[in-house]
Amino acid sequence: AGLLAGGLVGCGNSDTGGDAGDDGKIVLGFSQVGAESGWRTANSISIKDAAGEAGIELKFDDAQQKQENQIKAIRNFIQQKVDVIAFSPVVESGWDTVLKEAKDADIPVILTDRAVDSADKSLYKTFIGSDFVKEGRLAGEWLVEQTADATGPVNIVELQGTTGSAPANDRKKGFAEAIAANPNLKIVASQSGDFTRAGGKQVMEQFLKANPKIDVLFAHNDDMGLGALEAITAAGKVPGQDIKIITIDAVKDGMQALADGKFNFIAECSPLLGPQLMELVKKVHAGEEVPARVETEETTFTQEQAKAVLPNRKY
Amino acid sequence: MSTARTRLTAATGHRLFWPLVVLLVLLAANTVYRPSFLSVELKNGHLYGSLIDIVRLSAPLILVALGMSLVIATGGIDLSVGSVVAVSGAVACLYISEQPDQNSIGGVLTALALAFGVALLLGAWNGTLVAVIGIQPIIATLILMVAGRGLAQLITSGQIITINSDPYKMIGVGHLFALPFAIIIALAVTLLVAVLTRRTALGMIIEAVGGNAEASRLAGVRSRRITFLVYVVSAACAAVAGFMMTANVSSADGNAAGLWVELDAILAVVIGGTSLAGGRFHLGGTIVGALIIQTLTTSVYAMNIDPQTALLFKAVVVIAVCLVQAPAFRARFRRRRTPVVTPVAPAEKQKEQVPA
Amino acid sequence: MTTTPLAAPAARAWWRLPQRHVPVLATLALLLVMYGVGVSQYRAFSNVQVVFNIFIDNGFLLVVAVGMTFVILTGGIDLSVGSVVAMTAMVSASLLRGGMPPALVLVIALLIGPTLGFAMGCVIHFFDIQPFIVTLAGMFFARGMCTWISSTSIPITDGFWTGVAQERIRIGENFVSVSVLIALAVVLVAAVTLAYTRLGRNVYAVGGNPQSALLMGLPVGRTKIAVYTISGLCSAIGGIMLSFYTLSGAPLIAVGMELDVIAAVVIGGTLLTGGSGYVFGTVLGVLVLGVIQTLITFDGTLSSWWTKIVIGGLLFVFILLQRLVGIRTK
Amino acid sequence: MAQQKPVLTMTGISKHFPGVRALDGVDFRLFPGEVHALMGENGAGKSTLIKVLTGVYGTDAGVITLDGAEVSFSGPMQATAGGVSTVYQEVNLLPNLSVAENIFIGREPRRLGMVNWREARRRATELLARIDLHIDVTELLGSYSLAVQQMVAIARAVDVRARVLILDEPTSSLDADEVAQLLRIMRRLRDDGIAILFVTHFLDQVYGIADRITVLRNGQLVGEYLTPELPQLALVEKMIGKELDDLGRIDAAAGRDPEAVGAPLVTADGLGRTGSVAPFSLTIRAGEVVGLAGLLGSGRTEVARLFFGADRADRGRLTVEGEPAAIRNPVAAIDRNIAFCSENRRTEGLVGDLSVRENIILAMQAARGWLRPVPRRRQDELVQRWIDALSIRPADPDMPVRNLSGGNQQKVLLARWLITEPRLLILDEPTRGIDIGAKAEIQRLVVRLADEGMAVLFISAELEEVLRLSHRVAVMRDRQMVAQLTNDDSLNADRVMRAIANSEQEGAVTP
Ligand SMILES: Nc1ncnc2c1ncn2[C@@H]1O[C@H](COP(=O)(O)OP(=O)(O)OP(=O)(O)O)[C@@H](O)[C@H]1O
Ligand SMILES: Nc1ncnc2c1ncn2[C@@H]1O[C@H](COP(=O)(O)OP(=O)(O)OP(=O)(O)O)[C@@H](O)[C@H]1O
Ligand SMILES: [Mg+2]
Ligand SMILES: [Mg+2]
Repeated sequence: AGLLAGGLVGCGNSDTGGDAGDDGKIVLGFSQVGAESGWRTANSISIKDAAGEAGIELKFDDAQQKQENQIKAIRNFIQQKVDVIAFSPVVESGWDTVLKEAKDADIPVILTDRAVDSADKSLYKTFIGSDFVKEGRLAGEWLVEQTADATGPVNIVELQGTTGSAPANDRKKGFAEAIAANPNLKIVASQSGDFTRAGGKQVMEQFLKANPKIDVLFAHNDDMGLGALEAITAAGKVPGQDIKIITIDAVKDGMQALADGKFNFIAECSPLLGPQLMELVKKVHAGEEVPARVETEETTFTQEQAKAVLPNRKY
Repeated sequence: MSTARTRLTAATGHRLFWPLVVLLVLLAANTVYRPSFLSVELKNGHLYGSLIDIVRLSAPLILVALGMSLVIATGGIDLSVGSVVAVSGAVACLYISEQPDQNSIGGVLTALALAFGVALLLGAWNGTLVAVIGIQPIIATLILMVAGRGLAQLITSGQIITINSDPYKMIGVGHLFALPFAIIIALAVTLLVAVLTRRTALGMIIEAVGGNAEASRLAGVRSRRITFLVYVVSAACAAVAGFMMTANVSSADGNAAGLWVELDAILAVVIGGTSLAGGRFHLGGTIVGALIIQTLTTSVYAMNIDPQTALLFKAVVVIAVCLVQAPAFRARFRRRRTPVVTPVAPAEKQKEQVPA
Repeated sequence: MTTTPLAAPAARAWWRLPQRHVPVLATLALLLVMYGVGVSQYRAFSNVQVVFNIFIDNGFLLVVAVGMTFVILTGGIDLSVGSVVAMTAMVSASLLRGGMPPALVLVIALLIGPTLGFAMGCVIHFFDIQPFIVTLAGMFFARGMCTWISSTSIPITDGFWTGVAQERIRIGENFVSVSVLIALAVVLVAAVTLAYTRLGRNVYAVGGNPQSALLMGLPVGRTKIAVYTISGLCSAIGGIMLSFYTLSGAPLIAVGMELDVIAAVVIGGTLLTGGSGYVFGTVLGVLVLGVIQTLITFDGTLSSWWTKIVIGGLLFVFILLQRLVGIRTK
Repeated sequence: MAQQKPVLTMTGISKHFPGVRALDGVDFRLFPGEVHALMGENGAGKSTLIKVLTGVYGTDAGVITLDGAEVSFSGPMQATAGGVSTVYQEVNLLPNLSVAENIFIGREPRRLGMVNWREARRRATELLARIDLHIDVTELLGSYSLAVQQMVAIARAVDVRARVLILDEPTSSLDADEVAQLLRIMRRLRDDGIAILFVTHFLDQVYGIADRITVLRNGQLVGEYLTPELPQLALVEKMIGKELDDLGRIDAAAGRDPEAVGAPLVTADGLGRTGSVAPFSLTIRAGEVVGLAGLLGSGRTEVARLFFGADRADRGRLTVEGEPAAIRNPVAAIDRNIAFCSENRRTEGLVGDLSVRENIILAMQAARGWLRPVPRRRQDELVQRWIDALSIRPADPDMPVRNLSGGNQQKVLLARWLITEPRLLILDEPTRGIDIGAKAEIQRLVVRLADEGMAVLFISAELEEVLRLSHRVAVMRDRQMVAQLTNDDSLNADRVMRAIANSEQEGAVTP
């Protein structure tokens, strides 16, 4: 039936779904989590741009934050016989079945941004992305360093990401691990701000009313930190001084706030992994060996560093 | 019996009584947890305190829920309000961000007018699908709910547009007469909707259409026009809510702005005593409903309830709200308490009966 | 006085379609057209496996939608389904991790959904509270249970589960999963229940007019409670299928699924006000959503926001045509 | 009747609704093998008594026994199981299910646990054939007219073979033929020993079949009588509670004074709608009452709907006062001062949620547009006037209309249209379910309005009523208008029936 239908519609114009490799281009099927944040959008754009530059045909799918959709997309990539599949898993677990199908179809898989917890490591070729736990830890370590000579208790409030999401879980974990080094550091309140500015602001308003003395705010991303900034200002406190603010991501607005002295520290989580990914795709397609884990180039920023790099930040 | 008692029964019989009780209980619980919860102070000439926060934060929800009340009264539902919030906020912020002087009042007003116009168009789209083409409201508005969010992200290119405009910011966090401006807007819109529906015959006609569309049509009501209108009003309310939400954080987030607000709005309407089947609607109830929902959210933060269990807490409160409101539920308890009404002695009247 | 019997109805030609089946058939035709468009645009679309994949990937959605069909037919609504699906998967995963035998886990998982559904049905009936609000509370509750059990996802490594999950039932060169069979079985049982049992007919009666149904001596309360229990059961089955599908339980999975499910049911021609609709329509509704999704993945050129706009657009075109065909035949 | 034990007794039944004492210590008994008529004005409490009996409402006080044992049904389901089968006042069936399903739902014939539809259809067709109703039982009930629905409801109740059969105004929308049919069935059932409780506002039906009469007034028992011992006049006096003057007597001549008829007001010229009514031409003049006669389902309602634009005509023209008028929807009709009081008040008439006042004001308000509300004072005035004029009970304008008794609801609907002061008033079964006092009132009203120059299109299942009021009678048969007869002294029911039976012989079509 496939043949027949194919023959009948052979003159169809936009035959983009055809078997790969007709023109020698590598076809990459990429399933993105969604467009839930500016970070994510930057990530998508980076991947698209890099694919264009590298001469790779990209089949981009947006899963709208649903694992089911990602699995569907991967199945369809398999049907379309793409050369390489890459995806940013919505959650860590639950990929074995569909990855096995990809393996059976001889399509190599690359994970980006988030890892999966599959026991069978042969199901994917490599992982490229950031380590959320590490980001949390970097943030915590900076704080420990800063408060090394603090005598009294240091009260921390935490703005978590969406409850149950991987970055929220891991950043919380990494941060908690790091600050355990100093018993003076105490998280007095921790709530979910859903990774949004509005959420961060709303939660911070209540934190400020419920806790007379807040020394440090740790926000799981810049946006919540930026929202909290407004709440802090409205409460008549000076962000960056009365309350030290530590965030993660380093998006442009966040870096601006850091440069302005309103934030104190940002651990970077770079979305710009497109070029690195395309390198990997080419290697994997050519059958070359690749490392099992590729970390994106990331760093941390203090206020001075932010001032220095801000003018030439793309994102 | 004393008049105090009859007055009490009159009060407990009032539609708003039980929702208000729930609201007060929630506030009381917060006060027990943190006695300063109820305190309101004057800081820099602005009222400041958790109570004020609650009202200010519920302002957008109140707006959306007002529009939703009208839609629900016609027997419809509007799932697209969240997307309209996002689109209107995005359009306004995009326009302002492109102005050379973001603080110019003229620029901000143009932005508002533009965004409002777009929202009206979206409302008209919904209205057309439901009233003219006759698609079931839930599906008709689902289309815009999905596509509208895409539209909002298209407008913002998936980024968060940050603006720096004091006049615009005023909508979300400004103050007027020591009161947050958002509260004043919500009050004004509430008054407007109330006057529009209760001082004209619009309210009754909406209720007639929702109560029995065919009968209304045969009574000469232009039910299509009314149905169309309520979707436009709903979108307009959502647009203003969108301005408020984006102004609150001085940025437009196509993805997050107004996410799930449709559920909250419907919940507010239902808590307020309006039936999803259409017919009678109660604006006062809707507002109390919106306040309850916001108080609930704020309580989670203020009482520092673990985010992992916050939803369980919400579930319990929502169920409690609807249980105490349900006459059937209260009747079950009352029956146990008050004795059966003693039958009135049959009237002294001659009755005739024939033998069998 | 003479009695003039009313004109006897003209014998109906065997081929004339009953009026009430026209919308469903129109939907089917439109679905085929949409599939045809896909085939003409993308070469790989014509693979039979693409169709099978739609069933594999939407099996759990289908089962949940079948349960929802019962509820909507009575004029109610069940917002808790997505969360119950997630909760079932979560409970299964955590019990399996705790080392409980799979058979027992299955039984427990299958009991949770109906129990919650039954409870919600009782509240709706006995206290006369709107289904929307009750099931919304149920939704919060079930989702709350998910995060309460664990805020991270729990993988399933149990042999039975992985076995079922990866079992391929070959049909020629192509295959379907066990879930597809479960889904088809559920559809069949539901269709028969609705058409040929008293419960099924009572469901339509309650949806038509609960007041009348009551006066006709039908068990309105029992029916209402039953449909929420059935919906709970279907959600539980859907949850187990989802745990086969993803071999894990994740607290945020199936968020917003209730909307997809309601959309599928309504697109399938069931009236949200109750009393009219078919399980077959629901199957079509799920397929419509599945085909739209597949079309978009096959295209692969859309950015995230265009994806949403195009989904909305396709949905619109579909609904519009469905509606126009419906009017034409009236 | 032998000295028998009653199969059913109700003693000291009281029931009150917020603000209304619907029943106050009412006693009632029902013997096997009798037809017992329950009589009373609109709102007297008849339907409430029945609903209390079958457990739809709980009681405030009182005892019910069935076969000597005290019972308290929790609802119609239990009542049916207990042998009490009921047709409630408003047709309470399911329009979304087929006729066969409506008849058998709840007790479907089954095979191997599955409903046997083939058998159900066969039996339904058979059952309806026995009451001379030949319709397609697989079609949705909602596609049939109200009268057919009522017949189906009766068929359902009768088929149950209960010990007690309750019929609450089953005849209100039936033609003479169907009524005769029904009475025949009732007699047969009575002879089988079934106890029948029968509510109606038609005295001739009561005297035609009832063995015993119980009268209620204002929720109180007036008394129980043997039919032969209670003359009609006395019965009416007991119902209304005062001496009877010339109630119910309309001066027939005054009703149709040919002099009063003025210029043509509305003319239909070849008006028709495919699948609904064949094209017809009909002129209605100012001050004229035109009656529509025909059997059940003959298309009378359809004609009325075309005049009003409730359905859109697909052929022919309408002229109003000589000017062509495109009446495509009710709004257009109302603009031209046409009013339509539909037959099915529950689905097409009233908005149950809204109050009496709002329902009465609705059409007037719709015509003014929502921006110009009728001032509250004016509303109160108008509403009060019509509540008094039609004696709507309870006389509380803020009562939700769904809480009114059936007859009072009908009056509200009528009031809605009367306040719009139309020039053409289309009345489809306006006296349906209305007690004799109010019925006479409405008939007088029609006559008066016509005298004042209003044109009236009058549809009623009661041929006698049509004849009494109309200047002309248009006869419908099989969805065609087959004759138009001038109502002079020579016209009588017999001639109309002949016109209905075979149109060929009637040539008296007036232009
Ligand atoms: N659900 C209700 N709530 C409040 N009042 C009610 C309700 N049902 C009936 N009533 C009132 O009870 C009284 C008796 O009504 P009922 O329907 O029994 O009258 P009826 O004798 O059947 O009249 P009709 O001949 O018009 O049908 C009326 O005054 C009516 O308004
Ligand atoms: N015997 C029948 N066969 C088929 N359809 C019928 C029959 N009787 C009635 N109907 C249905 O009833 C409607 C026509 O009746 P309409 O209401 O115009 O008649 P009517 O003369 O007003 O009678 P009624 O006294 O029942 O109101 C149609 O929609 C038709 O489908
Ligand atoms: Mg009655
Ligand atoms: Mg009729």
